[in-house]
Amino acid sequence: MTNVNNIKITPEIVKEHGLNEEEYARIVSAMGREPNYTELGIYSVMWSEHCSYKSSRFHLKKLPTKAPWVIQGPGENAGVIDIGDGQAAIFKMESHNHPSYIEPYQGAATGVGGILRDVFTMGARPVANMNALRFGEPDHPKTRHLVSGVVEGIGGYGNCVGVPTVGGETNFDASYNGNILVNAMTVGLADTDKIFYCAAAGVGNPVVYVGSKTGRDGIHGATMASAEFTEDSEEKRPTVQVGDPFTEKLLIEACLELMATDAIIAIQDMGAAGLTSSSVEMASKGGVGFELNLDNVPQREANMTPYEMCLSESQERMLMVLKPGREEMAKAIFEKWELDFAVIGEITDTGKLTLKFGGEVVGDMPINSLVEDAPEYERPYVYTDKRDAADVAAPADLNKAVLDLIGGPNLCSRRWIWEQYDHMVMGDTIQRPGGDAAVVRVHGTEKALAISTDVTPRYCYADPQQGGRQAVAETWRNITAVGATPLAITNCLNFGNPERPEIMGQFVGCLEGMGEACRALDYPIVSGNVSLYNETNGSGIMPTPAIGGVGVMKDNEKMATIAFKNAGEAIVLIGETKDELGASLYQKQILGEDAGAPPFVDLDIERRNGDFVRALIENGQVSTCHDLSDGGLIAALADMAISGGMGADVTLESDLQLHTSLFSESQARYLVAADADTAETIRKEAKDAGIPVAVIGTTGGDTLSVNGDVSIAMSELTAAHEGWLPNYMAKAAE
Amino acid sequence: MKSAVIVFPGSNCDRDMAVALEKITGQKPLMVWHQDYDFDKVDFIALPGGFSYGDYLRCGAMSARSHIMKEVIKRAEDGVPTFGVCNGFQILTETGLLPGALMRNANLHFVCKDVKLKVENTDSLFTNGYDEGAEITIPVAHHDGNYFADADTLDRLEGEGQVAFRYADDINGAQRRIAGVMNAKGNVLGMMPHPERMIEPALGGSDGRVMFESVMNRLG
Amino acid sequence: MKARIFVTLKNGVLDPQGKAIEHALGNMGFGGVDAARQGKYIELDLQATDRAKAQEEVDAMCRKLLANTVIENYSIELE
Amino acid sequence: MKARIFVTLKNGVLDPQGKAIEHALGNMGFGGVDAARQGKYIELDLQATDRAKAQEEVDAMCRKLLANTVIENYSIELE
Ligand SMILES: Nc1ncnc2c1ncn2[C@@H]1O[C@H](COP(=O)(O)OP(=O)(O)O)[C@@H](O)[C@H]1O
Ligand SMILES: [Mg+2]
Repeated sequence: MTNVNNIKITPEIVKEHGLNEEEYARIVSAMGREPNYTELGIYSVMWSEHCSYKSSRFHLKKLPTKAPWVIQGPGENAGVIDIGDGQAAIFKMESHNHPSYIEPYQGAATGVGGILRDVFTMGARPVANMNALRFGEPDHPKTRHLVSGVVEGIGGYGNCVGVPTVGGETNFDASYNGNILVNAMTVGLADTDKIFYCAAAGVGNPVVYVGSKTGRDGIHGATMASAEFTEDSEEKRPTVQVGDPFTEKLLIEACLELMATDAIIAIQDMGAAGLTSSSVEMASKGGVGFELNLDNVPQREANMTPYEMCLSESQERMLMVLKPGREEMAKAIFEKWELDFAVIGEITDTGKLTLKFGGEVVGDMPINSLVEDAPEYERPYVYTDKRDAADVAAPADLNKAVLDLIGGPNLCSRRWIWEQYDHMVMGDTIQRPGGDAAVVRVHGTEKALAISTDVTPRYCYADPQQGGRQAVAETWRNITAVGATPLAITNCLNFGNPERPEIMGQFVGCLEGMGEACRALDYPIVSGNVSLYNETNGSGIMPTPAIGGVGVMKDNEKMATIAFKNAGEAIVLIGETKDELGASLYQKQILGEDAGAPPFVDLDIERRNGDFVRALIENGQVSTCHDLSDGGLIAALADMAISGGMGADVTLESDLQLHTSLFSESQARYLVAADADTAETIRKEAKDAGIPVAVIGTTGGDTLSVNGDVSIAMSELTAAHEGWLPNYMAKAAE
Repeated sequence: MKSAVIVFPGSNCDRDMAVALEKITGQKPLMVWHQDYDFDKVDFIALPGGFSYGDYLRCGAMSARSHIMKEVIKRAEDGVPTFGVCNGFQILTETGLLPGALMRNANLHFVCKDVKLKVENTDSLFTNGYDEGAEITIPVAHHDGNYFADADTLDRLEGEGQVAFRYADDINGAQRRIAGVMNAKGNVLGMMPHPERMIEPALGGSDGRVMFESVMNRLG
Repeated sequence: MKARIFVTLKNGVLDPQGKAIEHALGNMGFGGVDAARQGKYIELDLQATDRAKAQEEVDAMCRKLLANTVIENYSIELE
Repeated sequence: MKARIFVTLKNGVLDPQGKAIEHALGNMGFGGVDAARQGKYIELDLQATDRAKAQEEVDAMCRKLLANTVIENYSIELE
């Protein structure tokens, strides 16, 4: 085996590591000498966009992250909020876009594995998974294969680990043809006095490696493809990792068992850039140094170099700092779960990451230079031009337009997807997929968590600021619609190339909007992830800042669902419908246009209407509720009718044209159903509170009809809604 | 009724089973880690669902060869009521305590949803609480629930009343839509649907509860 | 010594994976495939040096773990 | 003609199934197994009679459907 550290660092090698000249000069000055090959590799991953957030950090700092119930905001593996009674919800969302495009099954599976580790690292038992997916247009030759692989991968991992996948969102749009988005979110529960952080402490304390062995998986960079440092150069090393959910399950149980003792000082999962970024992060947070003996790293393959061990992204591994003398006890736990356990180093007071291998020092870098000296760019940006309001035509055939929307790719039932996910394991899922938010009981209590992921990329593209607001507001509304109080969000910011000013403008605009909504709704950001460079051949995806919201319900028996429950109930529309068809789904899908300003998000009205609706549910006045979003009023009515297995007879009185009333995507609106007396009370209460309200119809029958102009048999509507996805997926693979 | 839940590496419905047993029997079950095969005497042994050993190689294959299963087989042969759900059912067929095998679902997809079941035998240890001809709703969540046995075995199972539950609709390709079978003695039941997930209205219904209550009735 | 083990479904046992392959190949325009069957292929690196003994040992592994003889056949090749 | 296709994980790709088999064999008292790997074994009944053509055709099937060449290798035997 060649000693990789003898390789001379040339400008080409620097470039292959994704570092520019100026960045390389910074490294040399930080170290006071030229880095060797291993050190260069470590700098390159630590300073990558993914680890250093160099293009986004400046703007992320402006987001609101605090509230009295926030225990831990961004900066740790996941965010932590107080949900009362000494309990905390811990959650985060992360992207696995590029790997999922290359190998949809394993890419999506390892995405789920990674986000689970972020959450149980902090001491939480994961209780729910969500997934936000964007695929190319249905007719694109790759789409079907990607949908099928991604869904199978998410299910394959989550089902095996035994954490229910309770919801998500799925969109199809041409802008994702060459770059799909797979964002996964995990929510976990812990006791507030049993939360674990990653800051290392205590000079001399052991650094311990647990989990799977290290292989040459996912090693960064084109450098590896040349494979000149090892014997087995006959095949190009795959950069795709294979997930092992069985090991993950064991790792969860073993970590939680050890966490119940007092042995752990700090713990961190090995995510992107594996051993390197986990040790650097732990050392940096704790203001200490790490000395690692790489000979002790459990290895899956022969002759691994220090470079490979440091950069491997093998899955299902964790790094811990233990209290001295607890090694044997900890080892016994990991052995019981048949997992590797190795003491691979100790904490030093040098402030350096020192790597030893075969008795020699093969790397020696100042920790703070790896973190604090990382470049931060304030990239130039231009805001997206504002659009004027659009005049949006009526459809040729109203009934057909409704059927096409409800039975089309973006509003059809996602049952084909979520029936492949075990959404009930753990026995606490009381609102399964298909509603506004998933609801999972806090085990053994009356409380429940409500979770929703949302973003409307059409709006973010048309007006990033409104789109950013709307994404946050929609999760808030979905959580409200089941009767829970929204508390905080995580996010996954998927954008194109930040070096293009118009993309950076989308990013900045969306973040401004998100920040405004978080502040207005008391709904801070506690964790998140940024995924940039989502583009192929120079064409970027639509800006897609996916938001994952979490709320709490005190009494889970009061929960509302979208299904109409009894015939003869009054249907009440809360909130004002305006002429807002710009950038609507109707405009895009039925008319094939994308023009005009998207709906305006008035955050005060959002809050007022939402608080009103939540109170109705909490008071027990209402148990049927649905918010209005894509597709407008008619889409919400259809969802409620299909879900309840009964029709509705609706009469709209308005100055707006009928198609506007039906398809407008005005914000801050909800539909509720209740018996006639209750509905009348609700109407009065809303009026008194200055909230636009109207009793618009009655549940029941086997037809969905509006003003006699829309009239569709429930059987036909249901078949269209349930049929699209399975029919699409059943079609021949190209 | 004192019960035990056997836990293998990768079991993931063990807690669900324990919660259901405690809610229904009023007694906390013994959680038995697969290496602790010398466990106390119990009235009821449950093999939970999940993915023991990741379902690698074949579902239930590795658990079936574990030391603790030797003990479970011995007790089952001595007449202790023994119940396997999903992965537990797969383990029971892999050990030979129940006939047949569970293959990949015919459409190759994992399926998680409520299904309608016909209770085929309402006299048994496990099903005496159901009304004759009852149709019940219980969720499934599996990738390998496609029950297979040769025609003679199937005839025998049906003839001897060993088919406990049958799917109302074909959901996974199972021969004769069989969802759950018992051994000849009637003290071992394996089924793919998860009764422990249907024990209270908040979860969508209580049809699963009756299965556990049936055993309690018999054991007195 | 290396053992190559092939585990296939018995005749008469419906093979959903094989069927799916048949189907997909047809849809992709590959004609002329009358039937497809999917099984498992397992490779073992053995310390054994005695062929006969190895054969016996691997046969036992197959019977006891690697194949489910209710539905599967197996065959062994030693190299 | 019959084609026998072996799909195995590429060198260096994690093989959780193989690892589990190794482990289980050890637990069952089968010593002397240094490593186990699990792959897929696919049999196709072909109408083709021309070997060279069949080889080419099956190769295309492997690349396009039967193997995932990002992580898997395949080999083909015609009988
Ligand atoms: N990829 C997915 N995985 C699981 N559930 C999904 C997925 N996509 C959509 N769903 C579920 O389908 C339902 C409808 O989704 P969506 O139209 O996005 O709801 P909303 O408009 O209320 O946000 C939700 O309950 C959602 O959780
Ligand atoms: Mg909603």
